Amino acid sequence: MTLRRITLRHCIALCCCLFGLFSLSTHAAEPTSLDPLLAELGEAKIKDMEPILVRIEAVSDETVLPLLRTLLNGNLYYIKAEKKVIGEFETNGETYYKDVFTDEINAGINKRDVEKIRVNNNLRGYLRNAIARIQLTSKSPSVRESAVRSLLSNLDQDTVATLERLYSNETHKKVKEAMALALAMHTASQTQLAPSNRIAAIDTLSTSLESDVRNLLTQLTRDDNAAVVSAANIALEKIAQRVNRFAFVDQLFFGLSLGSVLLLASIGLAITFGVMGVINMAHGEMIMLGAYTTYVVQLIMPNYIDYSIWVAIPAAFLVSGLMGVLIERLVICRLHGRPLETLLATFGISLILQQLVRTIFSPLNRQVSTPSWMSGSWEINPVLSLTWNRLYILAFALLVFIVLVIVLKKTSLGLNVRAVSQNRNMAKAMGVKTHWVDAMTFGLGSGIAGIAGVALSQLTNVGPNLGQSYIIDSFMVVVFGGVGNLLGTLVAAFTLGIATKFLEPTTGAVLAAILVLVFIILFIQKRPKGLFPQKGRAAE
Amino acid sequence: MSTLDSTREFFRRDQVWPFLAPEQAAVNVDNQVILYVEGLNLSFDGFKALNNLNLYVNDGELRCLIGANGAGKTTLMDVITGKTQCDSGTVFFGQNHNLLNKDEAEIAQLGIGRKFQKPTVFEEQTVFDNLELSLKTDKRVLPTLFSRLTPTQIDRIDEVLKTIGLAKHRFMLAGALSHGQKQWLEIGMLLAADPRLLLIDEPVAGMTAQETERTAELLTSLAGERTVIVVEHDMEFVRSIARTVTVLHQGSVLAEGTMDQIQSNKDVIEVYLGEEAASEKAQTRTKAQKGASE
Amino acid sequence: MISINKVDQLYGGTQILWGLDLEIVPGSITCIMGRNGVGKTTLLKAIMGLLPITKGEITMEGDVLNKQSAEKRAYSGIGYVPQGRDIFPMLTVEENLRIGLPVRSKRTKDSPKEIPEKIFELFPVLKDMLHRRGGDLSGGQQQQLAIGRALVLEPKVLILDEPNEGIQPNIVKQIGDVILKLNEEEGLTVILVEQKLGFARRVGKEFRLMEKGRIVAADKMENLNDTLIKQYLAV
Amino acid sequence: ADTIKVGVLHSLSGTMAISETTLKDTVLMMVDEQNKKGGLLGKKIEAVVVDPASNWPLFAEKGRELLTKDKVDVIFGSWTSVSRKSVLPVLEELNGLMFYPVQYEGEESSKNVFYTGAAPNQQAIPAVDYLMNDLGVERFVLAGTDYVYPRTTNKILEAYLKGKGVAEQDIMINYTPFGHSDWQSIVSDIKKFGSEGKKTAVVSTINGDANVPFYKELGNQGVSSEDIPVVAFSVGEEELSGLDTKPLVGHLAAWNYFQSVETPENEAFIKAWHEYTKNPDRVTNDPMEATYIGFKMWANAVTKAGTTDVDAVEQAMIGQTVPNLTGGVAVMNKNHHLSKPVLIGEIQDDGQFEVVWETDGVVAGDAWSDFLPGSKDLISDWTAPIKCGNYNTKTKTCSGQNY
Amino acid sequence: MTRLTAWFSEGRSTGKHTLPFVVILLGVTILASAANLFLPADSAFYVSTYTITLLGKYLCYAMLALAVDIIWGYCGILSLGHGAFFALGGYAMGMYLMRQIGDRGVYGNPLLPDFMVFLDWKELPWFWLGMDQFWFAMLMAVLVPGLLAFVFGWLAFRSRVTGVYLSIMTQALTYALLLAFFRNEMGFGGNNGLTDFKEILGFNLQADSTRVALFLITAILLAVIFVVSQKILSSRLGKVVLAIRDSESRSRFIGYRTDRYKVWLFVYSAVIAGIAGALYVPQVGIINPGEFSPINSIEMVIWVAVGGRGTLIGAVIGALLVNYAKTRFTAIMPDAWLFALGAMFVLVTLYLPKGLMGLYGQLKAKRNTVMNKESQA
Ligand SMILES: Nc1ncnc2c1ncn2[C@@H]1O[C@H](COP(=O)(O)OP(=O)(O)OP(=O)(O)O)[C@@H](O)[C@H]1O
Ligand SMILES: Nc1ncnc2c1ncn2[C@@H]1O[C@H](COP(=O)(O)OP(=O)(O)OP(=O)(O)O)[C@@H](O)[C@H]1O
Ligand SMILES: NC(N)=O
Ligand SMILES: [Mg+2]
Ligand SMILES: [Mg+2]
Repeated sequence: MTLRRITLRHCIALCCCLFGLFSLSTHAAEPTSLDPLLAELGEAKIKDMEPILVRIEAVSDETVLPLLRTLLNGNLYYIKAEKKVIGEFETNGETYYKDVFTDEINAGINKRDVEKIRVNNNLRGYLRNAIARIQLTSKSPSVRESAVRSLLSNLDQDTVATLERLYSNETHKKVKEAMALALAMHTASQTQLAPSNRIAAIDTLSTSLESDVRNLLTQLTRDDNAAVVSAANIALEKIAQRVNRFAFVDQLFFGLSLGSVLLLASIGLAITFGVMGVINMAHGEMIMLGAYTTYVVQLIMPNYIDYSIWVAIPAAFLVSGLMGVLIERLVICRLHGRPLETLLATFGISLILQQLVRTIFSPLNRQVSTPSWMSGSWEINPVLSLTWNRLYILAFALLVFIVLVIVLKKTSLGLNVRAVSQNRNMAKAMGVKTHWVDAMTFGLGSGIAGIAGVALSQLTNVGPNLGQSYIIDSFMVVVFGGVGNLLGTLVAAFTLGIATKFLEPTTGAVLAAILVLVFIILFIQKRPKGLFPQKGRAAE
Repeated sequence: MSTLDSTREFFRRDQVWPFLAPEQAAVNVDNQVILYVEGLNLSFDGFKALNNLNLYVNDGELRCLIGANGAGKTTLMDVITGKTQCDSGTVFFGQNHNLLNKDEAEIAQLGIGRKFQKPTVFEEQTVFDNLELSLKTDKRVLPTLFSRLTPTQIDRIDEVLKTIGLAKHRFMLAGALSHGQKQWLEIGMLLAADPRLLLIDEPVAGMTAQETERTAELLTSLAGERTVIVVEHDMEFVRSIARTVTVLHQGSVLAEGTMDQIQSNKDVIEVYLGEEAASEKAQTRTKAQKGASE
Repeated sequence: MISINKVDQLYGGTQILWGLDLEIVPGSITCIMGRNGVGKTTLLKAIMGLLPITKGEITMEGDVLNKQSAEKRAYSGIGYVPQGRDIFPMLTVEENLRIGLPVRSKRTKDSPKEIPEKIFELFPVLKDMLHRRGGDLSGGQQQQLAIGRALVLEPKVLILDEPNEGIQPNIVKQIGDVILKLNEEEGLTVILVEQKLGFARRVGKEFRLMEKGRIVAADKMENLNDTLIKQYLAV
Repeated sequence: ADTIKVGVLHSLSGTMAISETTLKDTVLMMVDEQNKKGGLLGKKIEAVVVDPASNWPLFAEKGRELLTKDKVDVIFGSWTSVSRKSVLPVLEELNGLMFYPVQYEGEESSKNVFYTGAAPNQQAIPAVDYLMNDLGVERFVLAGTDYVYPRTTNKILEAYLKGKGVAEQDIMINYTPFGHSDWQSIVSDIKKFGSEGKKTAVVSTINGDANVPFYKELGNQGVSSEDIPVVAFSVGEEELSGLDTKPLVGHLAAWNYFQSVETPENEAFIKAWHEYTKNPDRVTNDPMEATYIGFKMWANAVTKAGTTDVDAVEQAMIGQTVPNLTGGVAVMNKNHHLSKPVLIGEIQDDGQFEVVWETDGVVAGDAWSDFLPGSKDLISDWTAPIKCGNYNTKTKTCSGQNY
Repeated sequence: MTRLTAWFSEGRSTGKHTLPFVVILLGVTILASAANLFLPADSAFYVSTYTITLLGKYLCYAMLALAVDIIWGYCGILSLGHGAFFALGGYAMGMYLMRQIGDRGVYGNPLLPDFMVFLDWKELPWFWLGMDQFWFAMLMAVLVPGLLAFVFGWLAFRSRVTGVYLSIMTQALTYALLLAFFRNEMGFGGNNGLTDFKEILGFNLQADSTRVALFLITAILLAVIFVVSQKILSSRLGKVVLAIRDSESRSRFIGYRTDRYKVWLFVYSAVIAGIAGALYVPQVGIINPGEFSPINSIEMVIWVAVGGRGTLIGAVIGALLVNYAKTRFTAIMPDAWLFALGAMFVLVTLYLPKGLMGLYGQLKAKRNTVMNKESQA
């Protein structure tokens, strides 16, 4: 098996060289020459496809790239009748077929005429490497660089030979570095070479964070040559220091991002519970409504998923906010002066809302898609990459927080709501429209919960239980921060997030959660009114 | 604190080692002084509410405490009763009880009773129960569980009810009382507790003239056996009961003396009484004297 | 200005006000007196709309007040200083005062959205304590704040429920002066509940005596004599 | 009675409603179909639905209610093992009959229960075999929700893998609480574990609500199926329907059924399901097939026994065969577990699975795992002469309970 | 007899429901038990064993509600973690019952419960020792919740944690315990908990007579706890407790160490919850970490609120009513019962501010005013 693969690779590499040179001089190869191969591909069973692909790759020209890519993405179809392949594309929710080489749209074809060319994991692996090999000669330096990097784990003789050849002609600094790294890896692993050469190569390697490099170095620590071993150990040590630094940053980011989720989930409660004093057990359901709103928005505009979030945010604010106003007007407003009863009523409301979405949307989770600009991650270096969705949510949480603080500090609503919650009758006597203030404030808190739902829909289940899973954490955060103090909520959310994430690696997720709870319990003994307590005579 | 300091602290002569002190030693008033307040300082976010305050109150005295709004009278009571921690200074009850290291309940059990500026009673219990709770009894958990009202206690409560004029309302919920009635009830709770030292913050606020008079009588009759410290802004009332008056200003003592001395004190007139008030008071006094002579 | 016709009021099962009649003349200072618990505070709260009445009518300049919500009444120009001060404890002094600004700017078109300097002239201590929480103030300071807060509304009628409770003598005097001044210079109508005869006599122009939820005597302040006092105010 | 009563004991509210509601509908659909065919023994079948609300003690109470108040002849119900364990004593006390349709950890065989879901040897072991043999995986992450099914499954797998020569440090085990939603660190750890040179795979026994955030995190951190494939035992079409599967293409699941398998039976079943739910987008899944097989077998057994009497039906059940929806036939064995084929599928971007591997024939469900020290000598056989759920082949006795 | 009556009705105002309550409770219990044991199953008056166990469960919940009410209704401490004490009591009983299985478990291990066998444990963890003794297990059923309540209460009340802070801390407590008991390493059976019990004190748990006996014992204990609690709360201590609820600082200023009162009341309440849990487990047949779930604890508070907090009888009635409603609703309308239950909670809050007992009070007040009016006319 391995033997066969090696020989195959050999062939490819050879062809590669030849065709590479050839294509430089004569330009485009004839795509038509691929037709029989493609027909074969269309007819083949999955397990017979690799040899065919090897032959296709042998064309070794950027012209086959679209084909390989389409196949990798699972969008390549076979028209049985015409013995041709064709790509399926989708724009704005419409599916159409076009030639993968010429981009010519073939309008006459529909789903029934074509048959998907399926791939499996092995083939996908193969395709990725093949694409990388072809892309070594791409015009774009960044494409070349990532091609080199993705080949690091697969450095056979032929690839190395290609790299050596390309290295001398390479002008772009980054690509050259990457190639040097690959070549150094090769050099370092060659036991027949002089130790001094190898050690020099190892030295080059010690600046890299690539995991393949580390794996190679780890292997080298078991080398026969003592000098190589010690060089490898030193290099590993050096790498480990940097890796640890980045790992710390990584962990911090995890903590911040968990904190931002907690912040989003609890910030609405900080208003309805913290400021208004309603023990709002239906807070979680307001989050849930926001998440379902996102789902509905995406249903309405399936072709504009990328923009759907911008519609969903105000929509969720409105939906949850109006629901909040409704609840306030119908129920909460009759419970003034009876804060404990709000617990009972809002618990009832939360049951009703849960069952309502179960009835309308079924008990199953709903699918909310991630806009393309929020998916994937920002790869800073091989050991540190930050996921975009978390980054956006972190920024979003802070933004919502700031806006809220401004609303409460700079508008009369903030002053009025505090006055009303402290002495309703006196506020009335001062001309404060208490009903309006109550409704607006509860609406605001609920609306913000709705916005949190939009963010959470990007991370977790959109289902009837969504609210339940955040309500306890939300109360914990608000109370830990100090009821009625927005800044407290912010600090509490991030403290708990970071604490959890720094505990998790040593204790595991379950124990970390327990320890954080115990920590909160003990902390409250020290500061019975939370992190930022209300002070003074009146607070007693 | 260094070890030396803590050792010194431990061997201080003026205090009994806590583990040797009997739980409830009698208040030692050998020197006739029942309350020592020395060098008391307290500030809230930089604002000095109490500023090196010194005050001594004799056993059995009726002391009036006056002073401008915000002078620190209520705060002083807060410190004495353990509600507020002070920054520095000492407060001793008799010679042997350092009040600063006791909590509210212990201080109350020592026999220091307090009436608040804003009347606070147990709103959801009857007037009778409010008084029963205040009785001087063993207030630990188990004794309370097994205690029954004795006939003497019931008599005592009835007596108090009569004194405070709420006999008719004895089974009314305290929360339903009017403001003035709550004032009375709170005084009644003090009486029922039979304390050694009474701290009374503005007892006649919201009372009619006649009620004020009655209160004055009541407080005068209490003095002697008990020590009473009264805070009040009603000068007529203060005059009618006061023997010694202490004036606080900006957290420290501004003047101390008899009512007449105080009323003619320039500083006091300036910061507290006001020119006219002082003269008005003088007039009413002469009027009252005339009335008496008639 | 304000007239109250046959008003009944109940707390749960117990009736407090019994067919109470009261007429407040514009520009007057009416002093309501009576023993503890006769229903003075209850009456004022009913006027403010903080307690519902079960029967009768309260009108102000012809408008039926008792159909209006409490906050509307503030806009009609009633300022209220409650017994026990009812400061917003966790708001700063400044915020306590600012609460009334919207009503003020609605009532007096011209005035800017600022706390009128007049208030601080009357009660300088409020200026010193501007950023302190209302609840932290001493009792007397709170009382001054409560009066100041009501004055921010620029009211036509000022209702004061024992405004001198816990206030130092020179300020009591000053409050009296303020009331008289506002009454004389701006024609402010004042309803005052007061227990202290001295103050009532000095400030009040009319008196009403209450007993058991009814007005039992009404006259000019000069005519408040010892018999009446004995009969309705003594214990 | 003039009707035959079928009790449905699936949670319609609470945390498990998400999975169990579908099974309630499946039972109702089967009842409907059977009634259209004229019922059973000439009587109509009547379904009695109750809601145990994802509350485990309520399963016992509602089970008792079904058996004594409603006097049902059979119960279809439960999803989690704990709910089954809760109702089990009631079934045994009142001699009821229950069909349990979910893959589970095994280590149980009651006379009153028929287990139509997969035992570990019908899911976990074949999946690991596939990973090692076909994908060349040498390192394993066993990630699960912290409860008995994942714990037991992972114990079995650990023993099995070690038996196959996988070293201790090449197995990483991780447990998370129910509904765990913050997977950042764990996915990042998995990435690290997988980047150390050897081909790595994740064997996931993560259950229920925790899956969606787990897969979303996998997608976002770019854990691709070629690098580190994840094979799951609790993720089916239904779970995927709550997810955007584009970033997850190629990850795996092991089941006895996939909706995508094209057989006439399956097509008919899917069609009936869409008609019954009036929703052409509703997916089908493995526990539904298990319910389907269970119901058919029960109907056949009742017909064969000519009565709904539990003892008679129980004996008639053994040896019953019903065609699988994916081809072949399922057989009810003496140990109350089924023989079924095992399929492994890759997730596709339309939320379906593509079968990439399947067992040659059917695998018989093993009640007592051969890889656990406590149970390797135990077998279950409900036919004479053994008639026991936990017969020790060494000591030739029935240990412990013997109903 | 008259002395007994006198003793029952001695307590003041709050105590006047005691005698009717005890009589009705015990009367119904005895009648139901007799109807189950001595009537033929087809009799119109036969009470099924299902009903008996259900009633038994309700009574356990009533006892639990009583515990919550004592602390919340009378002392103003809103505990959102009483489920923890209930569950701990339940686990103590569960451990005893587990040990009674002996070698009748599926693996036939005489010492280790089944879940330990298949997790490959070699010996019984130390905290399981002694649990095979009934008296010891029962001691633990009250001691463990009591001790936890003492430690928690001592810490919290001494540092003056009050109001929502205390509520959320109790919630954190039960939540932490929930997570902990889910862990299989803890040795309490993880998510599955303890189940498959066989017998108690040698009596077969499956037998009708045992079930009836458990039911009777629950009823009697409920009555005893009710009377004792009534006594305590109508003593002066009860007044102190109410005073603490109204104004804790005022109570301190008249000399009561309120933290001690609160701690002991909290412990008392936790012990009752523990007893309720211990009685609950043999009747429902399972104990698992789900009982620690914060939502459960919130529900308990809601039973009390529905019944009327601050009246012991209200707590009992609330627990019975809500749970009966749940049983009925889940069977009658399995798809919509949450609507009904949710609406019930909302309506009760809006229209019965003092719960069902408040309704009784409202009706009485109405009758009184009507009568007053008439007498005036
Ligand atoms: N917790 C606090 N935070 C900030 N300032 C405080 C606090 N408590 C008291 N003060 C301030 O300390 C000063 C003294 O207050 P205190 O209540 O003792 O005055 P008082 O003498 O009782 O006045 P009055 O006669 O008006 O009741 C006041 O200026 C008050 O604003
Ligand atoms: N919330 C309440 N519930 C029931 N009764 C009340 C309530 N508030 C006051 N009352 C009763 O109403 C009566 C009148 O009370 P109100 O406060 O109006 O008296 P007042 O004349 O203002 O007395 P004071 O001079 O003491 O302030 C009192 O007898 C009191 O017992
Ligand atoms: N049995 C299961 N999947 O819990
Ligand atoms: Mg004061
Ligand atoms: Mg009044």
